[in-house]
Amino acid sequence: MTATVVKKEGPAGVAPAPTVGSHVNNYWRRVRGGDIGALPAVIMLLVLAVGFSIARPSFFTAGNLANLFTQGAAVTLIAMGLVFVLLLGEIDLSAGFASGVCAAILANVVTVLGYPWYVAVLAAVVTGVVIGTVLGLLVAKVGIPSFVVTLAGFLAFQGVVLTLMDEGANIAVRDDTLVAIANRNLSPALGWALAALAVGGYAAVQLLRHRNRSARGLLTDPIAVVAARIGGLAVILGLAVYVLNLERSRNVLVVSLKGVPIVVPIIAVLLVVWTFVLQRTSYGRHIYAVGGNAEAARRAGISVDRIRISVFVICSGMAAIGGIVAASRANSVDPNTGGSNVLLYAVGAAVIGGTSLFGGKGRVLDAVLGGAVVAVIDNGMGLMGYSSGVKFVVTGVVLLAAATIDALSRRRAAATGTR
Amino acid sequence: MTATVVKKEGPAGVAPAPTVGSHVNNYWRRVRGGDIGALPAVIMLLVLAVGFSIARPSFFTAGNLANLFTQGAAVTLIAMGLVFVLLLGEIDLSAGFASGVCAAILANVVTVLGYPWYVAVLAAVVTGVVIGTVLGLLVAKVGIPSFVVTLAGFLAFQGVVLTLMDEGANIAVRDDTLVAIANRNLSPALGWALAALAVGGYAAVQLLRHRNRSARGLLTDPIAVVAARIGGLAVILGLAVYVLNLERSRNVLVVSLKGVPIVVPIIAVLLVVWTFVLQRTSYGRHIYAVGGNAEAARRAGISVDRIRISVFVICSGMAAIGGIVAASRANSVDPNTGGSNVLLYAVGAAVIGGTSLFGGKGRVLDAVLGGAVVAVIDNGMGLMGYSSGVKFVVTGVVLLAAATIDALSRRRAAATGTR
Amino acid sequence: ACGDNGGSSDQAGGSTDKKPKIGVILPDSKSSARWEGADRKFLKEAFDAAGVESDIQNAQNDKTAFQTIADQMITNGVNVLMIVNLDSGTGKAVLDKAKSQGVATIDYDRLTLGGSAQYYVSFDNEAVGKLQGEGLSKCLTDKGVKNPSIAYLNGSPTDNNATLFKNGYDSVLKPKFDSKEYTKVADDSVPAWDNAQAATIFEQQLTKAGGKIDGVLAANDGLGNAAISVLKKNKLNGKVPVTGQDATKEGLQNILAGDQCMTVYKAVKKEADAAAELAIALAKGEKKETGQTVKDPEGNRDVPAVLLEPKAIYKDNVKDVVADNYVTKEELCTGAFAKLCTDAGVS
Amino acid sequence: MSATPLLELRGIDKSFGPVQVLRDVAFTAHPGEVTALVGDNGAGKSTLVKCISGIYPTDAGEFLFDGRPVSINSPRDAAALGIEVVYQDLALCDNLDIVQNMFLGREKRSGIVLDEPTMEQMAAETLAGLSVRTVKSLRQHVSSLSGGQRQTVAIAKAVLWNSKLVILDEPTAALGVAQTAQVLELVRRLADNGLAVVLISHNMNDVFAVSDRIAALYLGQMVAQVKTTDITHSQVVELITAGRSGGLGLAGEPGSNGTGAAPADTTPGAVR
Amino acid sequence: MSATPLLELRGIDKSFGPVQVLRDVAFTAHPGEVTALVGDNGAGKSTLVKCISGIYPTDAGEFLFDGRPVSINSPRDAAALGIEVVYQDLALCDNLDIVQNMFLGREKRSGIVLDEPTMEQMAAETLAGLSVRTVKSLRQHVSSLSGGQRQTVAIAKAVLWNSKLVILDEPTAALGVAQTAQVLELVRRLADNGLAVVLISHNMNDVFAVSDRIAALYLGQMVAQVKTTDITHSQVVELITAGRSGGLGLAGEPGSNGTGAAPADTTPGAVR
Ligand SMILES: Nc1ncnc2c1ncn2[C@@H]1O[C@H](COP(=O)(O)OP(=O)(O)OP(=O)(O)O)[C@@H](O)[C@H]1O
Ligand SMILES: Nc1ncnc2c1ncn2[C@@H]1O[C@H](COP(=O)(O)OP(=O)(O)OP(=O)(O)O)[C@@H](O)[C@H]1O
Ligand SMILES: [Mg+2]
Ligand SMILES: [Mg+2]
Repeated sequence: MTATVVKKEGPAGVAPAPTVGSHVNNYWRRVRGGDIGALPAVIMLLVLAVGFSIARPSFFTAGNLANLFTQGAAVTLIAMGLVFVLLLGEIDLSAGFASGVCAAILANVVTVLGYPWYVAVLAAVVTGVVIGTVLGLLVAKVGIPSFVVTLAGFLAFQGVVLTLMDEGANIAVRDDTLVAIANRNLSPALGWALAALAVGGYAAVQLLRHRNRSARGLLTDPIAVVAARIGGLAVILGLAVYVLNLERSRNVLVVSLKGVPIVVPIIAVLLVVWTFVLQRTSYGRHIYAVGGNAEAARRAGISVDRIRISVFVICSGMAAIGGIVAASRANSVDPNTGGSNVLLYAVGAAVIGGTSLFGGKGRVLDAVLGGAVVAVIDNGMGLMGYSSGVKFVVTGVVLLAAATIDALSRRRAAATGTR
Repeated sequence: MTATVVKKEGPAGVAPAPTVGSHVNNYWRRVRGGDIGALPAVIMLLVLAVGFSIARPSFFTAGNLANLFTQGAAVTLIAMGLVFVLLLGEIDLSAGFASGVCAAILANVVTVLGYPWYVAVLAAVVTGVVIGTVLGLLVAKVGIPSFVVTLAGFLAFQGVVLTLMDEGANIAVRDDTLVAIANRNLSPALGWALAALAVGGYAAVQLLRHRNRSARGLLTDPIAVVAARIGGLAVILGLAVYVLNLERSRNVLVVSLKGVPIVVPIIAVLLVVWTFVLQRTSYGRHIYAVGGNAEAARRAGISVDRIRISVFVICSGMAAIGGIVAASRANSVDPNTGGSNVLLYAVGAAVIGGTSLFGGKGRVLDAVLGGAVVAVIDNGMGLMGYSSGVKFVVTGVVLLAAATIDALSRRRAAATGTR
Repeated sequence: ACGDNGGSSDQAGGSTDKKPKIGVILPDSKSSARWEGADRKFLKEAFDAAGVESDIQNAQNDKTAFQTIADQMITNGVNVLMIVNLDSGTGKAVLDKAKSQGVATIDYDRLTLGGSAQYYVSFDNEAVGKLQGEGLSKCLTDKGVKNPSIAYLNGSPTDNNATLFKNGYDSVLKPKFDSKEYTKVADDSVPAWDNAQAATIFEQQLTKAGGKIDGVLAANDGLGNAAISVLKKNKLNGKVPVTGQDATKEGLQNILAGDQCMTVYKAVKKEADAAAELAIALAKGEKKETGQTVKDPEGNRDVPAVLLEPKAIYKDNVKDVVADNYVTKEELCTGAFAKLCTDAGVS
Repeated sequence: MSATPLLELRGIDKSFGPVQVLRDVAFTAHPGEVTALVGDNGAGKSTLVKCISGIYPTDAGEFLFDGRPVSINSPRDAAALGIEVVYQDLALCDNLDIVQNMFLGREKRSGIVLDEPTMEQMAAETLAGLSVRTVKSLRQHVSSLSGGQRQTVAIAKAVLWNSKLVILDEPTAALGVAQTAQVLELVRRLADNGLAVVLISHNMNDVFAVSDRIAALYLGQMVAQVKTTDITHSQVVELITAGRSGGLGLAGEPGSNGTGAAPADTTPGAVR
Repeated sequence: MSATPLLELRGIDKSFGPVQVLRDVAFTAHPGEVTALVGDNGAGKSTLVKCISGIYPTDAGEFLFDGRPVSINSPRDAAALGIEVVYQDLALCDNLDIVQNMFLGREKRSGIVLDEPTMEQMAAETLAGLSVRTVKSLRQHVSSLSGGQRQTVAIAKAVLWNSKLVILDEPTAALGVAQTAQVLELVRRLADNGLAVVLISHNMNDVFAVSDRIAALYLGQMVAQVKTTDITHSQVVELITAGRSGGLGLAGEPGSNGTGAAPADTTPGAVR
């Protein structure tokens, strides 16, 4: 996160003293140097949001914001899993239909066989894990390129879904708990409580780290900067919860609609967990190492095969969760679940967020931000009322425009080498 | 192609004398060392062909062989273009729908506007070139990752096709010349003539090269090996022409059906041309260089951007030709032309043939062999009479089995470093 | 249930001074040309004529997009939502959500099982399939083929309509298969209604059958044309009857040329007008009687319905389609087809 | 010279496809000694190192570690035996920073969480000991380091651990004057602490400065392994370039191992 | 010393993001002379080379080539001026073979077809002149070469062309004894043929053996550029490690350029 100097000496070796001013200054120089992290994705989101709000004022309503989350949830979840595979420079074309298979299992278990929801969820996730293990073994142990393995998976799983769906019929999912996942909201109070918990947790981690580092005499960010970060998070979360807790029913007499959609905390928890795994555990470190230079990782004694298998397991597991959310949102599973554009949108989300297809570079947050970009475009386009041909064209153009923001802001990325 | 020794000296520096025996021996050692070129794809094809012939004897008929070529032609042509993009480590997700756009232009020009076929073909190819130029500029000059650019293209072109097709209608292609491309055959005599021409040309090139090299005192393959290569080609081509010239009409009284399908020489000519470009021109050399190490290529004074743009132009241009063939085969263009599995099959064909997604490795022949594998699987599965769910599953499994042959035979590829 | 919803939609209508607004979600643009080519046009004309605002969108066969569009329309404040569902599950989710927000709903062309729509306007998809089955056997009889071998080219395996069509033609043909009068030699679904794949699939059916296929039951004109292209290649076109659906220009031309035996014409304009009329009434807070009902077995209720009859088109009644202005003579009778048009009495 | 060598190789053969790179190589490394491995470019030194560390499988031959036969199939196995290697092609992960690279595969943890402060401190200390003064930040990606800085990181990475055998493949090639001196001193110190050290270098001054024993590879064959004190500068150069020098090295025609008269305690050709 | 230098740099600044690597650097290279560029690890030598060859854009500064101001924005521009560079990070295409790499970007053709036999012959001759004896085949991918072999290929690639200025960044780092001698001889020969040669090296013996002039970088600043005959071995080492030596180099506090008393014909600090 921050800079540390081995020794201070010589004119070129001077490190900036860690004051607030120098910190801001440094950040600005890094941004100008092209090292900008999540900034372009955030700018993209802002530009898109402003653009759509101007074109269609209804875009800018609490109701639409809430829709946005549930609309983008499944793709985002799948994209989060894909980040792991992409970090290794591999690809999983089968993630979309893997989510379909898991959703089909879920529907079969809960509706056809009549088991309770948790059994169905467990079955779906286990299916995902099994799929991932098989894919991973084929890639790592047999040595087939992941593109081919997962292309085969793409075809086969499509067939499996069809078979599980009895060649074309669809299966309804009516279990209340399952339907709630993508369709109900937290109570306003619970929303506030969770937000408070998140800010508190973040503050605790940041402050502990600050104390720990300064106790050891290592360079740290100034405490004011740490406080500003915590404050920033608090403001953002507070605002989001506030807006989502507004009444958004069109007809309060019929039904009251307010609160944070249940998928939001699900995504948030997974984001925190996977970010923790990638950034703070040696397993995550090893993923980056294998993605950056598999040979170096092997020489460092890392079991490259095991890492390779594990990312496919994570990816398919997340696809299973995405499938569950999709089934919940649709109240049903049909042979197209996980098909059509789901896969490309998910990979696209990860890549737009800043994940490299060549491995070694990417974060789970990228997938969430990229997923948000994709969801905003989809949502906004839905408000424009174009005919389908025009809509496709405009969607493509808007996506390109968003990506251009990113490309131009990374233009100066003359590899500053610091993070 | 062959090994040359700088100097003979020292015990480890001895190069094998270039006799026929040592040549065969050397080839065998290379194969065992994992450097096997087109061998696995050929084995794959053989295994698949034998398997399907056993399961369904009708697979092994002249008629089915002829069908095979026309069925796989469009995907193969698109895959040939994709090889160029893949050689640079880029991807073109829009190639499928780009072929759809070009086909739609073709159909509009020839059917709706009523121009002659060559105007329509020209319009289609020009459209492809324009599309490629735009994609290439966005990737090379603006710096957006090709995955994102072509994902946007994938969406936008889909919309363009719909718009060109009046939001969903089909446009018939009834022009005789256009329909002939994928549906008629050469006369048997012409087939023989072309085969003879091909063998003669190959022989001339090989013998000239042999004379040229030995005149300069450079190491050459023994003349017997050269002769064997020429003979091999002659046998293969002769056999193919012979089989395709057999009568395959089910009712000779009604109609006679024989000869090499017209798409075959089209693919063959494009294969020769592109192989020549890649292997024997400095442009081709530069493509490999940029794909292998873009920075090294830049330092060597190669204009990396120009190469990058050009491969997208080639790819979209080949997609246009693929689109024309697809339109010819279906006698019509519909909004699905170039959609559904076309893109994944095309990329899959290139990858199965041995092209790397990371750039720097691949040949146009790979795309043709991989395209053949995909076509054989599709063709064979069509004879099995499975229900669609099972068909998908089995297709996936067969694809995987084929890829396993490749993976296992490359297993030993402990990088021998010689080609 | 109808009364309750009518009341709440009144409220919603009353709370805004703006013109009433109707949202329509079409299913896709690739399974059939009708959605974007005909339905959109006719519905829009009807709505514009009545002076109501409308928002017509297409879900492109993507359930997620379907739900997103529905959310957006509700956000945008439509008073009536008219959907062609992609499957009953998502359809129900959308209808329920709309209902909970006080938006009136109509099932257009496809009934959402277990759903809550106030009206159902449709052609009967099984009836379409029946016409195709009957058409094929009529053409085979006309050609005097004995013990014909039949190949099925079904629609997308993931499309519920394809299943309904198939139920329809199976109900006609299965007895003939069972009685050994006909033989079924191939039965394949075409993923995503993809015409290019259809050509390959049919070519393989033909190879597998050793060239002996006497009749092709193609689920729509696009698939039919794909089969015809392969038949042409084998110089079998015109000898083997092929069915279709949608009365597309291309299909009609194939019929005129004698390559295709029949297609099924759905007078989309009638359907669109009927649906638009109901929607406008709902948007204005009125209630209409339809006279017919359809039983929803899953929701266990009788849905007020307008049901229209599809029509089989052979060479001799191609002119009816033109007379209906579904396809214009100029489009249809181009080039070589001018003479065929005259022969078939198209004017 | 201690009784049992720490590492002993016998009859190692290694081919890449049709090219045989190592033939019948024998080699020993003794604890407390620096063994210099010399040879011309392309003689097979790096290949030998990679065979020892399990990166390449060998075609034939035996490995003895501490007198016991072992089989090393992967770098993990080598690390488990206590073998650390600085490779000529450094093999750092460009997308990771200096600290992350130095602790790769052996991260310090508290619980399951990475203990970054500890690692950062340890890295800083090790690098300081190697005269690295121009690195701006330990959190810099290694892709942005200069050639010498990269090499220092690789060396620091290898000496951070308690190992028994340290192999350094041309460790000072890219280093400056001061840094080279530091590394040579480090090499000597490691040996004095009882470790076995193998040093590959083309610099004869360095070789003679720190090594106790010199092994010479010539075109994939081990032509001599002798005590440094028993051989002269020019003799080594002759062994490297011609494979023989007086009684040392290959005897007759290339291909057969020499067994000419050898000075006491030197073994010509494949040792032992 | 000829009147106009072939290459003259003035006031070059270069930063990577927040890190300034070169500050106000001046540098000259004269035709017919070998200019040695020395400096500690991370001093900025390679960065300076990459600025000259157009790989990195500079933040400020002037380039004069043959007395005329030029702007070099890409390696193409540099090549067009007649500048050839052997980079420290060799930058070879691993998926191409030796011949293909050596002629990359300047392939010999007959018509539009690549003239492989000519290229192969030329490559063989050049490599033979560099004492490369262990390369098995010129059609070997460079990925399979040993460290020294790769370096030789990179050097051979640069000297194959008629150029005016050859810059070699640590060309002998991985080379064996014989090969190093050959390269140094080659360097001398190039200069004697009237080319300007810039040699970066950490080996003082080599520097003093072949150079006519020595330029010393210290932490991104040019602290001295003097004739080799006017300076001693230990003075150079002092300049490298401390930035000053007697009257040479940085004068007072780090950051300001020294202008102390200088011997005749030497210019302290940034030259000229
Ligand atoms: N993967 C490979 N495939 C084929 N040949 C190889 C491969 N790796 C190395 N070689 C060959 O093996 C020989 C020995 O290489 P090695 O790298 O061991 O040499 P070295 O002694 O380390 O040389 P240097 O001093 O230049 O580093 C060389 O001729 C090289 O070309
Ligand atoms: N892309 C980059 N981003 C940030 N810092 C860089 C980058 N490239 C080089 N540096 C820094 O610039 C300084 C000079 O590097 P350079 O490679 O020029 O050194 P050098 O003099 O060639 O050293 P060596 O003798 O080790 O090769 C180093 O401190 C290095 O860390
Ligand atoms: Mg080596
Ligand atoms: Mg350097």
